[in-house]
Amino acid sequence: MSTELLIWLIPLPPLLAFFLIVLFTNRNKALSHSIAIGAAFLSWLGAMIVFVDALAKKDLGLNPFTSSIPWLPTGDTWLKIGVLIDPLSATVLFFVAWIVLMIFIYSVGYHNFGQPAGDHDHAGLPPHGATDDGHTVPSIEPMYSRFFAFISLFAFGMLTLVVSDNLLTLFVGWEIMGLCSYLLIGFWYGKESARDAAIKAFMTTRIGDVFMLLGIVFLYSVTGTLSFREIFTQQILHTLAVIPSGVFGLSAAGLIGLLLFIGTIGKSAQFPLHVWLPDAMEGPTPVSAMIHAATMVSAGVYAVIRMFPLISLDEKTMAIVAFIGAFSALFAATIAVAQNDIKRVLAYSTISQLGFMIAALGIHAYVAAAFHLVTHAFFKALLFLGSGSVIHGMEYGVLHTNKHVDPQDMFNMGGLRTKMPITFWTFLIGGFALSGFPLITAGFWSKDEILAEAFGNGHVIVFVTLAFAAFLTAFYTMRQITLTFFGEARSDAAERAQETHWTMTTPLIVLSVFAVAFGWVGIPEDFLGLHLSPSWFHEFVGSTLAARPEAVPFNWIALVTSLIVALGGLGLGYLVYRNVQTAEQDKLQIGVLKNKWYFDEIYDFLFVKPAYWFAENIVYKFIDQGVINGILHIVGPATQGLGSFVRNYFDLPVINRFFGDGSAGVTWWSGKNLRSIQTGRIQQYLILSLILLFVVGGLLYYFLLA
Amino acid sequence: MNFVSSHILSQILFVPTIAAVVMLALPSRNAQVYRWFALIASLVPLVLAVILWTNFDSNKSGFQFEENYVWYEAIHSSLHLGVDGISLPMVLLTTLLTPLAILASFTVSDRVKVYMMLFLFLETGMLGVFMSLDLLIFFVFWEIGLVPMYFLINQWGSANRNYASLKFMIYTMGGSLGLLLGIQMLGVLFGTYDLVALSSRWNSLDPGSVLLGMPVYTVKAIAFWAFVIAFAIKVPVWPFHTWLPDAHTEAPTGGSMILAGVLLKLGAYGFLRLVLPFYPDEAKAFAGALAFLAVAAIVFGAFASFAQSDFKRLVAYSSVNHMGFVILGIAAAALASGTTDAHIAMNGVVLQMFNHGLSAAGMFFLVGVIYERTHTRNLDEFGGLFPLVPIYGSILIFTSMASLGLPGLNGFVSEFLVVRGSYPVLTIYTAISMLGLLFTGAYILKGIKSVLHGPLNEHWAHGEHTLTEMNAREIFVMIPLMALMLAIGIWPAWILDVINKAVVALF
Amino acid sequence: MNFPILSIITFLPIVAAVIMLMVPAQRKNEVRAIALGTAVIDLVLSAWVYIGYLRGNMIGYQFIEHYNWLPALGISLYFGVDGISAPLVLLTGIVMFTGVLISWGDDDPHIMAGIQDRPREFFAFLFILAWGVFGVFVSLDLFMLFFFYEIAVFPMYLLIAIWGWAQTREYAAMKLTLYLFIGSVVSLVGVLAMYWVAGQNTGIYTFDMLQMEKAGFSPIFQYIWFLPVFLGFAVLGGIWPFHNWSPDGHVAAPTAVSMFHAGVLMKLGAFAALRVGIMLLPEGAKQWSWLIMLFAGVAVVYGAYIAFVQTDMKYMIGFSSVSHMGLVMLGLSTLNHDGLLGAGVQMFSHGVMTALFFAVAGMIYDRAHTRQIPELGGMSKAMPFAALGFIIGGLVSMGMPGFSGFVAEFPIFMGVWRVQWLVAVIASISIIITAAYILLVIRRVFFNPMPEKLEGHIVDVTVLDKVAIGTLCFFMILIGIIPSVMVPMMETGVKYILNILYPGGI
Amino acid sequence: MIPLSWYLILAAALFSIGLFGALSRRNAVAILLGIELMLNAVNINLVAFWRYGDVTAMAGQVFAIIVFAVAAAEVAVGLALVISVYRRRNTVIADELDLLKW
Repeated sequence: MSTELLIWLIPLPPLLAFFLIVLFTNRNKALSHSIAIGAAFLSWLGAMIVFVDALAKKDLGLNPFTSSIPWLPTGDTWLKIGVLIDPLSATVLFFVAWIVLMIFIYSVGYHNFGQPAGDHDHAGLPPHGATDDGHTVPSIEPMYSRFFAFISLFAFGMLTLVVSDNLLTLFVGWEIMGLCSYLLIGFWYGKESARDAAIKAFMTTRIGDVFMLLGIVFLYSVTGTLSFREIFTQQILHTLAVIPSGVFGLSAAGLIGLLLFIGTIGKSAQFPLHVWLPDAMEGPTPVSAMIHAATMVSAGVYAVIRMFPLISLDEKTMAIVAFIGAFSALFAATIAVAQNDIKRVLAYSTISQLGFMIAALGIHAYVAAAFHLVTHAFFKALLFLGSGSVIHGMEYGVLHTNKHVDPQDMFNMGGLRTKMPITFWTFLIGGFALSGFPLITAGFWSKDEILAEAFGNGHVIVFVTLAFAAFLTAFYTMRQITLTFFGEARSDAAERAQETHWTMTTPLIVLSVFAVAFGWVGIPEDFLGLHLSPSWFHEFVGSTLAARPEAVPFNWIALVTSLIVALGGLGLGYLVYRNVQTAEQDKLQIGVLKNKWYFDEIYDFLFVKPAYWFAENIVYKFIDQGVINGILHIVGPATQGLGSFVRNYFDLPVINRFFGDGSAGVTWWSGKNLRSIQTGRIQQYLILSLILLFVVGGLLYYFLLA
Repeated sequence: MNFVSSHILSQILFVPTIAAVVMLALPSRNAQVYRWFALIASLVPLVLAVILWTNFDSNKSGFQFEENYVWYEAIHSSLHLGVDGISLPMVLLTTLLTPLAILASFTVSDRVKVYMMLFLFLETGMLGVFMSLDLLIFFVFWEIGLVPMYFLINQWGSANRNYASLKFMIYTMGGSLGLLLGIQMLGVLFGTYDLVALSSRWNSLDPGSVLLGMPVYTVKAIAFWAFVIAFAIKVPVWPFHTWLPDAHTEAPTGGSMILAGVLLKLGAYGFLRLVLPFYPDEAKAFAGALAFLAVAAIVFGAFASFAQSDFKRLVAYSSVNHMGFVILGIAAAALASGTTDAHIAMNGVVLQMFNHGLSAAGMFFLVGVIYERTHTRNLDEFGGLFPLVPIYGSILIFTSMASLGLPGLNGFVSEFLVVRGSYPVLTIYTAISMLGLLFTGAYILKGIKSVLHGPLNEHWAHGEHTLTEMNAREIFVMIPLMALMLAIGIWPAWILDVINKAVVALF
Repeated sequence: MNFPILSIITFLPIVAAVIMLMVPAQRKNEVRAIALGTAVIDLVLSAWVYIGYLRGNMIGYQFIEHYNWLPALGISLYFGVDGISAPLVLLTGIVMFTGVLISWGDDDPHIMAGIQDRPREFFAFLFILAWGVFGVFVSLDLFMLFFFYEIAVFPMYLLIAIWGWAQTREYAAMKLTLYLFIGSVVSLVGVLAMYWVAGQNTGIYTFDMLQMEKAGFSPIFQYIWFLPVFLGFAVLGGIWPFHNWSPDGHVAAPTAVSMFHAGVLMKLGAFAALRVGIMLLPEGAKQWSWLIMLFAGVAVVYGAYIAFVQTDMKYMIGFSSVSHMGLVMLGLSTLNHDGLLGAGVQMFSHGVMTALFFAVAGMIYDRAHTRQIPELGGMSKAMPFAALGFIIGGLVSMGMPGFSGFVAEFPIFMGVWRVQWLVAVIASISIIITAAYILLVIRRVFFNPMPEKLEGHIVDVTVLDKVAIGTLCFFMILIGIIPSVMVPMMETGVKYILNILYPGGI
Repeated sequence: MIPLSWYLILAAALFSIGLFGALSRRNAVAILLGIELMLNAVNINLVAFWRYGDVTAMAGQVFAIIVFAVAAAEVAVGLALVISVYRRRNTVIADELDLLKW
């Protein structure tokens, strides 16, 4: 089987799994999850084979695996769609396949497969647990099969997006994931909060999508193609660069890039469209991992990396990109510091980390961004799954003690180090990777490379911002770890918490391996001035671009900075939170941070409420009902009025009375008045006729003879 | 078989009528008989239409399967039928939706015989418009279609049906008055009603010359608007749309399906078949205005739909929003006629007509399903029904997503093509219409949210009005629709290359 | 064709009338049977004539019969039909047949349908009326045409005054009679003038219209005499502003008479106006067509508007007749192929349609004892067949394609387009208004809930009524779907007229 | 011989006398006499015209004889009417016989 064909096949198994589960097996839980995991495994297998082929192939960057078919007839030409595996997509495919598989396996445990059905669970609400010989034990998710169907579709979307060779199919996968995130965030649709979070997520990302679609359309109508390889040719890029778009003095490339980037802002939850992501925590944890680590948000960044050659044509756009990224990185980090929900902390840290990548792209650090994308995907997935495991353990405790406490609030945890060792260690690895713990963790290498690039290329502001953000990152990570695992249990639930099922811990272990090891493929060539083998990752992914980017020379300042921020943050975090017992003792519970800078409220006031009001009162009540129907409703009475007017004021009086009856009346009247000459006297009649005779005779005589 | 193949169009056209007449003669008192008879009778044209589709040579542009019969030679009008790549999908759509609508109407128990007969007459009326190559015949069928629909709404509609049906009828007839006069003028000027002959001679008029005591271009401009208004009311284009929510809301389920699925297409089809070929220059000149109205329809339609609390009205307004894209594409094609943009836009327009036919019909049917069970359309009285009706819920979400334009389903392809086609010529309008696309999402989600999601409204959970799941018949109605939505979304080429040739040849 | 079919058609009714008058008064059913038999025979014969003309070579006048009557004055019984009069003969046959069916009357006391009061005299007068009508349509002799014309007018007085609606019958009967006689007197003067002048021009004093067509009247003569002749006859055609006798007459007349009156009699006026006014005085017609078009155009919209506001069913139908006859006049006034063709078809179409309307209105009145639309309702449940008939009639009346109305109105408007497009635009408004009031009355009378005071009083229509309704509907749909059953023969008549109007060709 | 005009003057005079009588007398019988005079005036005319016109044409004399007959019949009828009126109303005064009055 040729690699191209294999690439075509990679996304399909999850899709089939989706249809199979929805149509046939949704009654049978075991069968459903076997199908889903089997499908994920098949995709994983395909991905691995393709990845190996990609490694094997000489200069893959120049002639990647590609194949395409005509899809849409557009006048005389066809719009082609196809698949493309070049170094970048190969790498992304690699980690996506891994993480997806892990998440699938993890979900089995997370949704309590094998547990009894809940006593009064019903679809649309999280399971409340079932009584089992006196104790309450976790109960299995009522919509178990549906969950696997959805995540299978989700996986399909992501894989499509990765392997597609054109913006259209990329957008298709993009939107399908949007749908799935909607469905999965609102998985427990019975909860108001989940429902609203789902809608919020969909609408917020859709704002981005709409602009992205506009960008795609613009690009398509300028170049006549959407395939990456055809767009990234010299002359097309050149034309794009020179054509003015007429907006903000941007070039066509700049505007297109900006529009596409807005799509990314929505998808990757960058400022100002970040608001949906924290609420998305309403979904089950594997979903959070799916959305935040493996797929959706990465997809946003992936799209920008993909279109890098285009976006990078216009410096204005790049400046915007860099600003958005850096700002989001810092801004989200500040919020993360003040969150108590274990998952929300991770959510904000995701925003912040994505900010790192975006900022890196903004400063042309192509490889660094890609590198951080991969490593972040691994360790963030690890962290989410870990947090899920923690929550799961806590829930066990909650059910066991029958005392309800919020199983996600870190101030209810503590001392889980001993209760859930595997979770603890893996989480620790993930946390260190996130905060960039030197040398051993993957996060260090990638983040360090970004800082190095920023510094090396003289983007001082970006450098400083990111450095500070990195510091905060390390700080809140350590805060999280400390509050969760160290110290003493702050609640009975935490006391009773226990390690989770192997289906959940195995993925943790696997991912933690990557969280450490994957960094090593990207060690800079001249690290510490040594002369190591050239950074494989840089060579490989860099070869995607026609103009292969140069690695920045090693620089002590950058290295030292990243060491300081990482270690300093970790240390400070531990010291501060080592013996904080309750939320009140936490100095950093600042209102503005806790309330995320009040963005939800502002948006609600600025956009949501006005939209409702406009739709309800202006468009519907005023324009439609008032004006248009108002005018229409005049017509009927007008006709009525005109008709009765004609009838009552013309037809009846004039034609009927005056002419019709009138003529009769005249006849009657004249007869009445003439009858008096009927004397009945014969001689009078004779005299009259005689006179008449003379008159007529006279007249005739006068007129005829004379 | 030879006869079948040589007279296939007239058979598709008249089989329903004949069936209806036969039905009139059926003595049975049993409603079931009439239901099944009507269903089978309406399946015949579907089969023939599929044969038509398979025998249609998509590489030839221009009309195929032409038939010509004497009708009214005194005024040189003949029953001239034919299909090309534009009308063929419409014919298929009509023949597909009618059986489904009839199947959907099996729950109608009041005067079933008449109801079904009206449906069959309606089918003939609609098909006639799509098939006729004679202007007068076009008008004949155009008007005939109104009558059954009027009585369907007026007799089987819900509370406010009298107002709605009269509004629908009078509004449409008033609109087609201009069309009638325009047709008469053409007939008087050229002594023929044959479309092809007319359009060529009409366009070859010397613009300087004088007609009816007015310069030709004035006459053309007036006639143009006469045509446009007639069709715009039918489509409907904002601000002529207010009959639509009333009619759709009051009509019985099957009626709404046909109304949204096919009748609205008649207007758009009129634009494609008559306005653009007859008035290329005027169309180009007034395209801006048209595009403005289209964008108004898209944006205001979305907002208005968002503002509804009546599920059916919400769906009805969504039609305004979706047909807006059709008009936008038409305006773009008029502006950029002859270029690739025009072709892409036109492909999008025709496909969008087809797609909207599928999704709107589906949505109205689903609304009808829940209405039949709950006897309310008020969104606030639903809530959290998903666990009670999982199948219904999944189908509803699927259909909603199709109508929302989710990639991978049909709506996206056509909207993408339309937007792509109109972007280069109508950049600003297109950009604004994207706002409408955003709000499409808003109202669709609103619908799903308040019906399926959220806390379960216990009222429907138990007691005598426990909500029951869709039955097999209802699911069977949806299956073909959903299959087509998916098929077009994944592999649009099978329908598009039928459309494409004709579009390239015409515009 | 040596078989004197036309004279049989014409004189059969009067013979039957005489026979009926000999039957003892209380033998109602025998009388009815005779009437029905006669009507059937006449229907069959007129259909025979129609089909014969259609199947024949369709040129000029067919079925010619010629008998001397008063040779000294050049008066003769000279019968023949052409493409325009043959359908009208058929129309008369249809209306006569259905009229008899409708007024059959059964002696069920609380239906009060049809005619129970002195049916013998009723049918006798009705048939005298029919005699006159047939005579007008078939005679080619001007004097005879006039003779039959008067015969057709006079029984109306008795029919309305005796069997009419008690409240207005004297008034209406008198009004109608006076209007029509005044009209005919005016045209009589013109007729005699034509007789003399033609005699002077040609030397032979004859009333033979085919001769008079060649009499070569001087343009100034035609200019002077066209209006009196045309309008004099057109009064019976209900032309605006001389229309006012007709709604009152319709309302007062008993059902069958209304049918005859609106269905046939008004055509009589239009036909005579065409035959005498336009065909004998073509130049005058050209001179005055603008005025006729003006009157007709006003009538079309005016009648529609007034019909829109009527609450009495019969008044509504009456004014809709004014509007539709206005269309006929409009067609005549165009003096071109399309217009005349449309006018011809419209005469037939309107005849059938309005007969149907009055039939149904009568059925409803017989049962509900009111014609006030607001007081009616729910009839579709009680009398579905009548409802169906009325709906079809309504569709015809609003010019819905697929029915005869469209086949008729479309060419008329085309003809008007050729002459003066503005009139076409204005007149077309009437289509919408017509649609509006037709739909409203259908809804209110047939589909609104039935007032409880009518509950139980409404029984379904009799079989005879159904037959009548079915017959009328059949013709409307037939012509609507297959115009070629009537249009070609109409066209021959129109071509003949066009040759007279434009001897040199157009 | 005597010119024709003399006869005509005589006839005119006689006619006028008769006319005056018919108009002025109140007695019905007298009115009848007046009428008779007028008729005879006509006769004179007829005969005179015959004599002075074409003698072979007998029309004049024939008409005169017809007039005699008519006059005789008329007198008979007239007197009968008068007598029957007198029997009923006891008068022959024309003015009192105004049954035709409105």
